[in-house]
Amino acid sequence: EPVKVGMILPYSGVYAGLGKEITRAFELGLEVFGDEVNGRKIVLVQEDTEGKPNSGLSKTKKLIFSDKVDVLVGPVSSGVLAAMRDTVHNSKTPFVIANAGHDGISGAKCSPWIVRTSFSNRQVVRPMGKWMYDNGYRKVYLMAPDYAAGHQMMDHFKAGFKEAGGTIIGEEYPPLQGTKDFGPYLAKVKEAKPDALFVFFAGGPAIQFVKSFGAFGLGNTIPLAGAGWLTSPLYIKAQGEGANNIIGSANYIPSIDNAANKAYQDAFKAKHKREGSEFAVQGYDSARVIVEALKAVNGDTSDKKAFMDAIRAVTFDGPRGKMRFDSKNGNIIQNIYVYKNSKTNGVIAPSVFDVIKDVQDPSDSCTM
Amino acid sequence: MLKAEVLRKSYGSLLVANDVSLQLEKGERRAVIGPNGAGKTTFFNLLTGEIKADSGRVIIDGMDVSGQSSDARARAGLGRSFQKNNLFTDLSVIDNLSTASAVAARLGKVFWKPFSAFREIREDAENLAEMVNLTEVLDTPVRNLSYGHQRQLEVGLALATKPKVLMLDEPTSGMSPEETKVMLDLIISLPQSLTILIIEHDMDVVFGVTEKITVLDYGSVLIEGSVEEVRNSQVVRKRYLGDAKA
Amino acid sequence: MSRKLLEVENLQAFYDLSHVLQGVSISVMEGTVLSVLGRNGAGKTTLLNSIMAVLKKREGRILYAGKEIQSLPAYKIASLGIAYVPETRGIFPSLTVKENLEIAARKSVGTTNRETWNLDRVYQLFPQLKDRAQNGGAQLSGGEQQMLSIARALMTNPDLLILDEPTEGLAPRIVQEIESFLTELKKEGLTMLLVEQNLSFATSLADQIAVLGKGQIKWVGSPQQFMKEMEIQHTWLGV
Amino acid sequence: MYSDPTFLVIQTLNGLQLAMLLFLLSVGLSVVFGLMNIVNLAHGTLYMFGAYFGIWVYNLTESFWAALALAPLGVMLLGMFFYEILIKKLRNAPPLQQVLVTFGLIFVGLDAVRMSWGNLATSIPKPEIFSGSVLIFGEIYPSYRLFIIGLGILVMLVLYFCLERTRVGSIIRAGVDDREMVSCLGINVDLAFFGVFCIGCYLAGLSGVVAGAVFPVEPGMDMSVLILTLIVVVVGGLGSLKGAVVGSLMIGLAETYGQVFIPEYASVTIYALMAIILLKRPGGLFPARAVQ
Amino acid sequence: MKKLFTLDRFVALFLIALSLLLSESVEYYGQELIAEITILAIFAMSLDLLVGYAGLVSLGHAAFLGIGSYATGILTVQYGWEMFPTMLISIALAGLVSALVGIFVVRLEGIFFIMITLAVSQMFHAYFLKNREFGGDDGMPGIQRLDLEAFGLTVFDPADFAKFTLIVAVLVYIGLDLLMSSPFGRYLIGIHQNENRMRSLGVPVEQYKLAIFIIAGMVAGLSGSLQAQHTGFVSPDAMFWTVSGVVLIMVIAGGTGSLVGAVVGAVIVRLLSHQISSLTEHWMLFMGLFFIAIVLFASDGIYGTFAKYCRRSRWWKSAGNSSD
Ligand SMILES: Nc1ncnc2c1ncn2[C@@H]1O[C@H](COP(=O)(O)OP(=O)(O)OP(=O)(O)O)[C@@H](O)[C@H]1O
Ligand SMILES: Nc1ncnc2c1ncn2[C@@H]1O[C@H](COP(=O)(O)OP(=O)(O)OP(=O)(O)O)[C@@H](O)[C@H]1O
Ligand SMILES: [Mg+2]
Ligand SMILES: [Mg+2]
Repeated sequence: EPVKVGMILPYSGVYAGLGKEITRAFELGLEVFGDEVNGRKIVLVQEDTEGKPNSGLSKTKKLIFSDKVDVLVGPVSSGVLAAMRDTVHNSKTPFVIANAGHDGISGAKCSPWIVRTSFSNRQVVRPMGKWMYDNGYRKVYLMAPDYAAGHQMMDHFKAGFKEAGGTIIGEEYPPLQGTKDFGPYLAKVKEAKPDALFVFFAGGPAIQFVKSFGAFGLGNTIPLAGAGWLTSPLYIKAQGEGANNIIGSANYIPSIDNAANKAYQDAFKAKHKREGSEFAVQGYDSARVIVEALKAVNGDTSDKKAFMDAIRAVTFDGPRGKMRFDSKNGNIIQNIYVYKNSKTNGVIAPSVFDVIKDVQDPSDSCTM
Repeated sequence: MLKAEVLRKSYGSLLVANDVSLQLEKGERRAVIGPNGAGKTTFFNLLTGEIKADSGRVIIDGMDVSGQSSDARARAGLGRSFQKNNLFTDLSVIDNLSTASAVAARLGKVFWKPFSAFREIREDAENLAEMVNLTEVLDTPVRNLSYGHQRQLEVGLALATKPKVLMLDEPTSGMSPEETKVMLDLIISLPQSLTILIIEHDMDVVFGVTEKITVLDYGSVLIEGSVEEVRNSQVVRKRYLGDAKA
Repeated sequence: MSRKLLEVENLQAFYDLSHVLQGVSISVMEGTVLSVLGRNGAGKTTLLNSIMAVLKKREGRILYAGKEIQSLPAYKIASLGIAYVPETRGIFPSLTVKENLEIAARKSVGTTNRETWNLDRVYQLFPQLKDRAQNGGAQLSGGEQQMLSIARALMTNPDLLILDEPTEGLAPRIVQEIESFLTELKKEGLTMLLVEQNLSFATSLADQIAVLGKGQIKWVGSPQQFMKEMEIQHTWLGV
Repeated sequence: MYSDPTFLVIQTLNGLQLAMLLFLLSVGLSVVFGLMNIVNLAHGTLYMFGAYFGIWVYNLTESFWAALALAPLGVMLLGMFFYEILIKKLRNAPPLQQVLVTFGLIFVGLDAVRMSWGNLATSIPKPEIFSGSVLIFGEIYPSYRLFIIGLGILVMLVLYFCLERTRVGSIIRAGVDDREMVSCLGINVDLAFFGVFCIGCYLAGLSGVVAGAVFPVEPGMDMSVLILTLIVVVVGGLGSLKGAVVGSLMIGLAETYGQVFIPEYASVTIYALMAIILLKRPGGLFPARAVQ
Repeated sequence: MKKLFTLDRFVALFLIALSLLLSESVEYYGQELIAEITILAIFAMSLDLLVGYAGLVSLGHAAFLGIGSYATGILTVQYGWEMFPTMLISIALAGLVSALVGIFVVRLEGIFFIMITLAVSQMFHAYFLKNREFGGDDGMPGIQRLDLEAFGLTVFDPADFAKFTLIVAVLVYIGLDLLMSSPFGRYLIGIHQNENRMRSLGVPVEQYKLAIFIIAGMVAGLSGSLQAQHTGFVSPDAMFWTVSGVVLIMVIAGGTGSLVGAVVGAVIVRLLSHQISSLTEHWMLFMGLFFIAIVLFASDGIYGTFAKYCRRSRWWKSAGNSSD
């Protein structure tokens, strides 16, 4: 009897690309680390959340109760995660979060049945506040889409930045869905003359934002910094010149220099003819976590508690460096990389600028 | 019963109702005639409230309804047919008529009892269908009716509302001579207490049903008088009747 | 030059489930007027719609100037020189009166000695339309719409004019005017197929009368004969 | 800072370019929906195909101009195909059936794009000569935005001559009122409809390429413009060029000024504006069809 | 005389019996699915009241579902209310809001009505998206279910919850069926067909439109409240316009103008998309083709076309149903 992994990810809708990216890398992970433990094959059951909380919940129920999966992997968006959480927790299903950065899950909404191999929003952004102050930026303007994650990101940055002594001189929160034009906001930023602009954008809007930023010629006057996804390798080509010189904080960039990362990137390139992204690495690592945990319990998932404990105990040196789970809240403890984009041979790509080691989610509202 | 006082309406520079006044006693039958574009239909619309008058008053049965909407005026007792067919095209003839009968019986607030349980409404509608000679096509959807039959139904709907004042806008146009005859007889046979205002271009009908005629021209009352007076009026002949039919 | 301009042979027409025309044959000689009479629902409009291919579900042969047209689409039939005044008038409410007329404007297809119809000439015929030239089509009175429909048909400079109850809703004086000008046109050689409920109008204009009843032609003859046929009038027209 | 005249000029220019972009996006819909009365919810899909065809051509030729010239034609061909096999049959169908079919097309189109081009957002590079910026009152302003404004005006003029100055506009409007009657006047109304539908598709494709250099090109871009274009069309009034222009200007400027002056309400400014306009003018500002 | 057993009621009965049977026999997830679809069906019926009967095509109906959900969430989670009064208040609140909205919007027609309802629902969506107090875009979790121990139902058992929703759906169906076959319903049909004529017969058309708008809003509120209880959470997503759009598509696909049509549409579309999306990630392609096929081959919708053939067929007629 195989071990069933329920992939609860968006395969249609705006996040479909990320859902596929994570799935691909997960499959790659199984190839690399072995898809059979003690005679039990690991098989995937994919369900499409469509990026919608309601569908996500409904499909979660299907995976848990109908397919009876041994472990869940997913989802991309925090909204879906929030909707799923109670059902997963109540049904005591081991759950490995492979992307959604919802802070609550490593805070008040934490659960013994949940670990996160990706990140929490707080974890990625907060250190960047301090880092920017330390590196000479004193007056910063903020911009992020007007939704929970956007506000969370900015709040964490603010906390880190203000603690260090910086001042925020302006904030803009354009609508999440369909901001047609960033021009008006950029004109406002320009008027305010900050030392830097710190933003959080991802996916399509990130392309649009970076292009506009370049077109308005702000690149020459105002340094742009952002949370990692701003110039994800998935999109950086489409962003053109605007992406040059951007700095950011991320839990992964492709050019991290270590053996595990090289192996990972080589394998990914061999299979998919391009670099693996920060989304992919989370899927890859999730696969590794599950395989290692299965090995630890000899492929026996009948004792869910034991299996979950094994998952929480996994630790290894992966593409992102050393990783382990925080025993307090199940969130990954990992390095946060400060990167800078630069152009070499006509190609714009990020390179590591600074590393902030072993960052934990500092939340203390989790009581397990 | 129905009183219009100095109704005025203009579209831009075009004065379509130039202080038109008219008074109908209970049971009176009056025809409104006049050249095409004289403003007859507009006058009807001003009375029923389909079009808002620029000024003037409308009084139904002693009640001033000037400021009220067309549905309020209909409830006050005005029932009308339209010159251009205005029917429930996807419903059958019987459903058209029973809908109108239900409205006449003020059943709109009844939501707990099936419509089909109101047998009297159905009977009512069947009677109406017979009156306007549509029994044969009772279950035919209106859009499949020939034009003449649709005209017959148009009159049927007006009758179904059981109005105090029945206003018919060219009821026999598009009907065959035979149907025209039936319609004429029908109108004549309506209860004497019913007040009728009718627009027609068919002089046989006009002279057949009414005693008194109002002639409109360029939005004003040209003359108002008995059948004889109007028939013999030079100006009416010149403007309206032409020479052949005198 | 008397030839059959329009010929309908054994026409069958259907609506969905019902078989409305059951073998209708008529013909109209060039330069003459054929009036079709019949009760409400007899199938007169169906006959005209079948000729114009507005109604497509039909069988039989229809010939115009000797050429079969039953398989042509409506616009091709019309462009052979046939104009149609439908009973519902077919005014385009979205267009102004002037646009309604202009959209139809076309040169005559045949070589005729008839005077060409253009805006000026139809305005002369119906001065009221000129006054309303900028009104929307839906803003006209019923009679004015009828005038517009006739005027628009004339704008196509047809050789055959098909009229479905053209006097409906018109004031007696206008009916007389139309009668006399159609008579004029007939003299100029315009052929007409006329459906009418107004018997005196129909008989005075027509060269031939056809009586349609229950989807079949019941009688054909001259107006003079028709006036005498009380029996026919009674059974099929109810008068 | 809001009183600084240069700032206001720049923002107004921003509004204007957004308005012209909206005009390009919505005018095709306005033509097909407003004039032909076909509820083409798949307008956004055609726009998306415009963008993806644009990328395809760009990748082959490395030229934005080639993409701009060819992609809309590709979209037009696609539109012709669907017109022949589907839309034609539904031209007189009840609107709800048109809704269902074109909604079906949205689904099919979306998956077709995902299968052919993947799920990841991308973008069309701007053409070389418009990739830089110009100085306006001493402020740097992206020149591609000026290109959009210019193109918008050009399309406006061309359409004005095609639709308002020729008989085509009247034929289409008449055809919607009573298609049979138009045929009975000897006019091949089907051809006119087909032609106008093609124009609508072409414009959708054109806007796809133009917008693809500004907005992200991704599956789902169709839905994000659909509502926006419907708003423009409805605010302006169905089927009139004037309506499309005025609607675009109002929505474009409202959106921009909203973002600047009342940022907290930016996500609802245009909805609120539309609601207010519709309550005052239940048929939009400049409807083509006379109210009956 | 109309028969008691119209085709609609016959099919409705069949569907209910089938679901009851299934709710016993299928496993956990199937039961969850039954509840989910039943709630959706209630919502679809409420939309059909507007679309199919009154001719008011709304693209913002999910707003009232959302209001029902949020009211249920807020009152029970944040104010600790009992579920039963909460449900009543949720329905009333949805009704109240639809009355306030309806007063303004029922004057509009066609696409303009579509767009203004869309605008209204998007504004509600934006409000809940921004409002941190109610969870913003993460939504609000922790909503409980109505306690039905007194009736011998354990609501946490999905089979029992499915039964509960089925019972509610049956009651809603009976109520709405009665409503629509009443003179009131006939007025609505008349208004849908020809509003002007109705007016000139003496019917205050706007009032009737408003009435049905409110009733539809209340039923949507009820389905929202049930949905909140079923999923245990509510998020602004529930009132995004696409939710209204998808249900509208379901109603059209099923066949507008009969309550059963709406239900059939909801059931089939939901089941199909569920099934296909488990099989392939390109489920949208198949759903799209399915919608197109419906219009081409069953232009009155799935149920509408089925009903048409049934009514024409001999056995139905021979059963004495000449016209219903
Ligand atoms: N909405 C409008 N805008 C402008 N003019 C209008 C409008 N409605 C009607 N008219 C004009 O007002 C005049 C009166 O129209 P009305 O329909 O009352 O005439 P009528 O006497 O009923 O004529 P008919 O006997 O032909 O039916 C007509 O000349 C018509 O063109
Ligand atoms: N669209 C339709 N679908 C089904 N039946 C129709 C349709 N149109 C007409 N009919 C039927 O066909 C028959 C002939 O109708 P038609 O309109 O040709 O009559 P007509 O002679 O023109 O009558 P009228 O004098 O009333 O205009 C009628 O019985 C009518 O009910
Ligand atoms: Mg009139
Ligand atoms: Mg006829």
